[in-house]
Amino acid sequence: MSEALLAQEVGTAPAAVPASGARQFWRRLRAQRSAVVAASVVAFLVLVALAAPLLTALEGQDPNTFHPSLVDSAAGGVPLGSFGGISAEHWLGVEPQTGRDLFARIVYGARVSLGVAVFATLLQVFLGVVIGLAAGLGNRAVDQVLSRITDVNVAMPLMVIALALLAVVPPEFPRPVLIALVVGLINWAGTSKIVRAQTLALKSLDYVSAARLSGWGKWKIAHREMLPSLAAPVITYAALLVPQNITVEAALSFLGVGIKPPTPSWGQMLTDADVWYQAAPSYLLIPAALLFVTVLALTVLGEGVRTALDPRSQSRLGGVRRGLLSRRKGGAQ
Amino acid sequence: MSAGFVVEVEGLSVTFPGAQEVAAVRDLSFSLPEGGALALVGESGSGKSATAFALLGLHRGTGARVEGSLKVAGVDVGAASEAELRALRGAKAAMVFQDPLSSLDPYYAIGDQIAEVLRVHRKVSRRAARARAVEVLDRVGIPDAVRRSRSRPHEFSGGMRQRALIAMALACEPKLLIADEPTTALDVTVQAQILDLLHGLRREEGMGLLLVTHDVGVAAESVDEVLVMREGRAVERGPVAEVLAAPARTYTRTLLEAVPRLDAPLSRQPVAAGDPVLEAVGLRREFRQGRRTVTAVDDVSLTVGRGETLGIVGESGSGKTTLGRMLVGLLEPTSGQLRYGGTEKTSGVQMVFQDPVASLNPRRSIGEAIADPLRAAGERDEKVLRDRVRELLERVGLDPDRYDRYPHEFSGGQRQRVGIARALAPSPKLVVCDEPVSALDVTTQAQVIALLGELQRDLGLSLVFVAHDLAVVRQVSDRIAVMHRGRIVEQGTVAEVYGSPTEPYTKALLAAVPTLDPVLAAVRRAARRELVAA
Amino acid sequence: MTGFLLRRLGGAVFVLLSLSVFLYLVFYVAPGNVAQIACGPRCSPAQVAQVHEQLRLGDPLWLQYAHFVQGIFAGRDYSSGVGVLHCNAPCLGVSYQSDQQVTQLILNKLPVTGSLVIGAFALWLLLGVGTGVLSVWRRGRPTERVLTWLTLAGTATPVFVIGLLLIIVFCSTLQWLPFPTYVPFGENPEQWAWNLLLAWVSLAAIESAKYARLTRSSMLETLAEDHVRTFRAYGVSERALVGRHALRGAVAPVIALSALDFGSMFGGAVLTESLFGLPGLGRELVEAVKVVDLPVVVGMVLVTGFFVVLANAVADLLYAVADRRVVLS
Amino acid sequence: MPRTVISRRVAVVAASVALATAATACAGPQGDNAASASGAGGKAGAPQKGGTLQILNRQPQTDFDPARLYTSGGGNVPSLVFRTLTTRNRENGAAGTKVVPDLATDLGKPSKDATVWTYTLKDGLKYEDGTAITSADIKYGIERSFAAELSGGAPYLRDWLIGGADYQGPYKDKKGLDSIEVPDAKTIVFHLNKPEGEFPYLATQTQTTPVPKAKDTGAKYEEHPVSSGPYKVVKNENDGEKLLLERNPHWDAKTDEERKAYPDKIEVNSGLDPAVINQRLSASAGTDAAAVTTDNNLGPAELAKVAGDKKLADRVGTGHFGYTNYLAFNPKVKPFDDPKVRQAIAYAVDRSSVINAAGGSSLALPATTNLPPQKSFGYVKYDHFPAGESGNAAKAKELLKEAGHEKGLTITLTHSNAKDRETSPEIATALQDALKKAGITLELKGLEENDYNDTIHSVKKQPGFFLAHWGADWPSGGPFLAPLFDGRQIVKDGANFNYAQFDDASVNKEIDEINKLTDLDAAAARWGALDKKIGEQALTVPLFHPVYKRLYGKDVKNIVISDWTGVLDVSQVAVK
Repeated sequence: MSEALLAQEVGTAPAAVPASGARQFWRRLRAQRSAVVAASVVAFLVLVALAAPLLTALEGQDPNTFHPSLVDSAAGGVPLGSFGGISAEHWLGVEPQTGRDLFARIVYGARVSLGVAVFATLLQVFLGVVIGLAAGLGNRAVDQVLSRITDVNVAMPLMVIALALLAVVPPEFPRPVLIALVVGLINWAGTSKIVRAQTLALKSLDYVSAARLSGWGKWKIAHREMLPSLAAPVITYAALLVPQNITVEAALSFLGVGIKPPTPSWGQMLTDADVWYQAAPSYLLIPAALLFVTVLALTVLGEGVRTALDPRSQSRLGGVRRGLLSRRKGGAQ
Repeated sequence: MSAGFVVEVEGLSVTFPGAQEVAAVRDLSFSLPEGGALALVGESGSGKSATAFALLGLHRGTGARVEGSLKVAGVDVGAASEAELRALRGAKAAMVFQDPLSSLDPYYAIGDQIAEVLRVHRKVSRRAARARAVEVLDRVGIPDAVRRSRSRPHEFSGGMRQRALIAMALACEPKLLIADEPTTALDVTVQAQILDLLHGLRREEGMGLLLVTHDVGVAAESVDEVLVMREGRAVERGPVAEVLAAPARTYTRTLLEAVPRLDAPLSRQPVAAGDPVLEAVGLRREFRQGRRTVTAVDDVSLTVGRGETLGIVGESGSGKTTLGRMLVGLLEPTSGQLRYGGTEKTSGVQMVFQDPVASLNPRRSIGEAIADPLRAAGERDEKVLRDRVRELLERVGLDPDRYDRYPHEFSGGQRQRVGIARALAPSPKLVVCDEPVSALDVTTQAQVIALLGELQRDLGLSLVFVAHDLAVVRQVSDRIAVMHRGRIVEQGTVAEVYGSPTEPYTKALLAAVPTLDPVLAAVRRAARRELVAA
Repeated sequence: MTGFLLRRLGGAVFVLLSLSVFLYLVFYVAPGNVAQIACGPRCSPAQVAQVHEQLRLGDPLWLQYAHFVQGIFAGRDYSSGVGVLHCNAPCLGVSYQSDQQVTQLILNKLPVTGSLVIGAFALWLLLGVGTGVLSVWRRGRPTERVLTWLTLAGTATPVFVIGLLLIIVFCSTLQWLPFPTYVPFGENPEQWAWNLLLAWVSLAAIESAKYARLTRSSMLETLAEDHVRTFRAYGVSERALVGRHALRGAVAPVIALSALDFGSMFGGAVLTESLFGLPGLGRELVEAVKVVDLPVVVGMVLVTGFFVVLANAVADLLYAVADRRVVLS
Repeated sequence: MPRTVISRRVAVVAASVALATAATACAGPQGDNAASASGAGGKAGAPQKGGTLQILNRQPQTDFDPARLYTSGGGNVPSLVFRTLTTRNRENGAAGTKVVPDLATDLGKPSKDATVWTYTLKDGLKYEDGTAITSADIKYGIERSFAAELSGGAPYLRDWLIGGADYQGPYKDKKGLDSIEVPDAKTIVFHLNKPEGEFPYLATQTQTTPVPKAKDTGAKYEEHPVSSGPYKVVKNENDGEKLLLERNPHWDAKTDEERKAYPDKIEVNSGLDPAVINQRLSASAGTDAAAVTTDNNLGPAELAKVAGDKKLADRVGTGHFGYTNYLAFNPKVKPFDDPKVRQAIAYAVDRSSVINAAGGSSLALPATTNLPPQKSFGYVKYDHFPAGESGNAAKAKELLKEAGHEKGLTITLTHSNAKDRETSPEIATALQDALKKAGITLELKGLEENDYNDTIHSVKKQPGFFLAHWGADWPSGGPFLAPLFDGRQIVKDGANFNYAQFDDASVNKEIDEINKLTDLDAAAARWGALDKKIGEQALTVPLFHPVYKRLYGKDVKNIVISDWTGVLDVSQVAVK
């Protein structure tokens, strides 16, 4: 039952989420050391990405200048010097063949990788919420149609459709935006399934019924009563989507349809670097390690967000205690 | 074991740590002789369940702090090792829980679950354990126990599940049975059966019974002694007849007074029904469950006059909630008509919901929630809105300055008052109350009921009061409709329905209601047995 | 049950038809001159026109699509030059580029992808559920922390990073394993396994993390449920609570997720196939997209989409079987 | 590691025609210099018959039909099964660029104006089933290649044979092609619509392979083509992915001086990852010791590794194939209509960074001419716009100023997104960096491969400035210069290769004149001179000529790499 699995992923049903204001959320997030560390790492990466021009200016390099003199042309273009040509001028060495500065490319690459992932996630969430809400609130026919469309979306092999779509769109269209669009367009089904399921659950809640009795229209109720309750599962799910999307961008680049040169992205760099693992290991290892750390940090952060939003998984102790003392009372119904 | 006591508790305290430390039980002492029956009675937060859990050492590993001396069936629970504790649990003292559905493993057959417990404590073969499981199932009155032992919990009805849970408790022939709200989740007729069963078992097996309940009536039916608890402390202890008949403490008295009784004098003067504000004719509602169609409400016709209260009683699954929702227009009837004082438009009808937690959006302030119907009606002037909401808050007995507070800052009763205020906001002619007090403690319950009555008088409201509790309904209603399997089986004035019921179902319902008089309880138990036998 | 199956079948047909329509539309606007590619780079305009006609590319889009659908149900004939060849129903068409029947092509690739998926599946299920159970059993102890971080690391690693590292370590540096090449099972089962091992491990490393998390969270959830409290209150040992009651609660979600993953893996293991030189469905699909080989793309997406839809239905069915409380709808 | 490999035919379009058929043909060395090329490489000792040769390839032999193959000199693996009227000389280096007889007794007897070519078949030629090969079978084989179902071959037969342009193949047109006569079973006569002195070169292509009409199964023929060569197809799985070739008992070595056919069996495994192929060849373990590849070069990263390993370096065959990568202009598009702009770009180009991007100095040689630096092409060295190693930005700026672009110039370079290090983004970015120094802002427009091919080959869509490349179908200036610069070869409504849409009467006339020559050496000299003359127009900026380096297994002997294909010839290697 895919909905059930998704629910497992995002945690609880909305009714069980108590009023957790933003302040409470931050408190619970801060209480988790791993989440704090992860958040710091993510913040650091975002800062690095934002400050890319500054950092490269500090280093005195830019990501696109070739340095033919720094590579051994006869040996295929392997960087001269040890550890991939690390020096005071080139902090992380240079790229094989071109001699472009690796540090500059990595910090600029962070912009693309993070930007694409975040934008794609926003799009997925937006589409998912709109479609899921519409399916959950609409009548049977609307729900049927939208649910089938969601099924189609699920059955679309991301890589293949992305390949096809990326080939269709004219090259003038900015690639990072395009990739984010494509990923967002192909991969919203998870969010919409969650939103639909939660909307259906919310619909039967008494306070939504009360709002209906107040005389509000359907969409007004969705906006006022449901959206805030949907925020928790959706944010939780989105937090898990971001690292996934970073990987997707990298994978698309890996298959040769990603970000276009000379724009650097981590996926692009990994793709180019993979054959160099013996001749210039640092060229491969640095972006690979960064990708790993980023995805790990985002995943841990996502877990933290989930925990902070879903008090049920807050702590095992709490869980057991609640288990012991739940349903203490309540209606005989 | 000293002097034949199965439970000896001395200075028990249970504290839950956390941001705000909660002392659930404070310095509690009591004992239960072998074969005796004691009820821990109290409202929510009284610490009665925490006490029951402490008896089996179930607080271990949860972070809760347990102090004092606890001896159960000769085992010092505080000092016992894990293994000793495990040997105590189930074998010497067994526990029956409130919700029989969630208390059984949904994935395994009932018989296997009982056999598993048995095999934990006794070195018996799988086959012998299964045989014993069938035996105890048979003992608790499960028909065709051999076959039913192979069923999973969801294939059982609520009462059957509770019987199965009791059978599990019996499996190892414990000296003590701890029943934690064993009937709270059950219908009143089923509740009576389970209480009868517990009663019989105690007598025949000679077990001690520690009953934990919020319902004084349940205690009156089942035990020798009661211990009334409040906020973790013992308030009063004594033989059940004494305490119930002549409570020594004020709190006990308040508690008893708050309990709605079938035999209490009627407080209401029957109101002469005015023009009908609601007429329902031939209402029918079907639900689709997979390929089956289930009829929840079947050909129900009723009328509610101005200023009148119609009580609708029924057990779970009787269709009363579905009916209530149709009356306010939250559900479309499959067929039939609804007229509201001459029009078919749903207007001037509001609802008060059962669960005070679920009926308020946790993310919106209560003032906003109450203002909703006004805003929807087109009122834009913030000042007018605020004034009206404050007025309403005051009207339902809440501090108007708490306009901007959020639901979780209120207690259950207060939240229900907010719900009432919201229902009143658009000045409705009719309010449908769907189990408005069933989630509340008895004392709160009484206050809310009083409030409703007051409001009705002052505002000339018509009420439809949907509930399972016959005594409550009797207290508030002018007329009664009894629902059973989607139909109204009996309808009439309170005096008619409660005084001289004509339908056997109504009779059975009334016979099952626990009484506060232990002597009468015994008489009625005998009567029920006869009813079953007949 | 029958109703469920029929509804699912209807849904599946709808999903698959929509997918194929979508692909037809996308490829209709996709750049690239199909006839020129099929004919060869230096074909004259006249020859290209011939090929264009032969592939019926001049037909309006709806007619092309109608022929495609007709092929599925009734088969199709096409010219080999000397005679007429028949493509039996269900005919997914004939590749523009290699003249192979798409059905045949898929049947050729299926064993490769199947080998990858089945082996990896077994491994990740074993690893994932094992890790999950262990981390619950050892909860609150260092073991759990280590396992939690390991699974997080697994989730966070893109398959090509892990696969690449494995190849570097085991094939290149240590030379313990051959550089992966697909050897059919029928040819040499031992070599088949050795060559697939790294691919299995990398897929499993990532997938099993998901299963470990799912197993762990389901078990913890079950452990917090009332019925576990019941058995704890009856003296059942912690080991039995974890191993019998809590694990049973994780069975349904794990089975359901397995079915889903199993289905989507058939078209979704593109990277792994690429990385380990496995000429499977995913890789073929990517290559077909690149040469605008519409029949192959549509055929393969339909087949992989079919697996996904099937897996969804199977997942629901298994979930309902494993968790008797669920009603199929 | 995981490069997705594009399917063969696209590759063909992308890459120059001949090379791309790498999948089937091509490749061969000539050592770093002719020196190392001359001595047969590989394990020492005289080659012996026997053993199984393993071929590890990327691309499956999807089209194993002589009508469909587009190969240079008959291809590599196909050449083991298909004999042709003539074939390439199987020798190292420049000697390997000669065309020699195969089925025919000689290179063909031309009529005086070289419009009629007559071939006589050798005696004792048989198919794998023992039946005799006749000239009618060769005619039928050629006719098949005109069928739409079997398209794919080179355009020359269609362009040169009388009536070729309208002929639709034997399936539609049972009457056959009148311009091919078979007066008897041993003789075949070709009537051309214009003089073509290089017809013997064309006769090396697999379309001149005999196909017995009775065994023709049309599109399915590729599953089991009938062998006329030393090996026959025993197994063909998954559309050419796995092939097993065994000796053809009816092949008579006495009729075939070119194919050595040492191994008893040949196993082809394809669909492999390029990196895996190179890893396996370098490990050379087990059966891989007797392995070669016919379509997988060493990449720059692998080269770096090989460079540090002497033993491995000894097992690398280096070859040169007639091939040029260049920047193409379309002067119909502004500002490339201005020769000064084109010249400025030619001056500004930094060949060293381009070569680095292409794989470094071991894998690419700087190019200043259109024709490859080989004698058979008639190579004449010239450098009309000397840019030096890393570009002459000053000169470029000066020219730009003259052209009225003193404030700099922004232009767009169209390239493909294929990762082939030829028209790929790496090369484009290297150029971008170089042109910046001359004040030219280069915007990159990367197209997916299909789109790229479609765009640059269509007169209507063709951009003004893009990356292109060309390889000769045979080692002569003809198939190099004519498609690129002959005004009559501009194809308005199909695939056009005359990117500059250059139509110069004197050039056209000179091409016609050279085609009349049947003395190939004389012709070569004239091609070289013509190239130098065309070069003055700055219609292209030649960038580099690729060098092929390929590994082979430890047990492989008798490595022969001709300049015709640039890669080792599988018909020559021995594994014993």
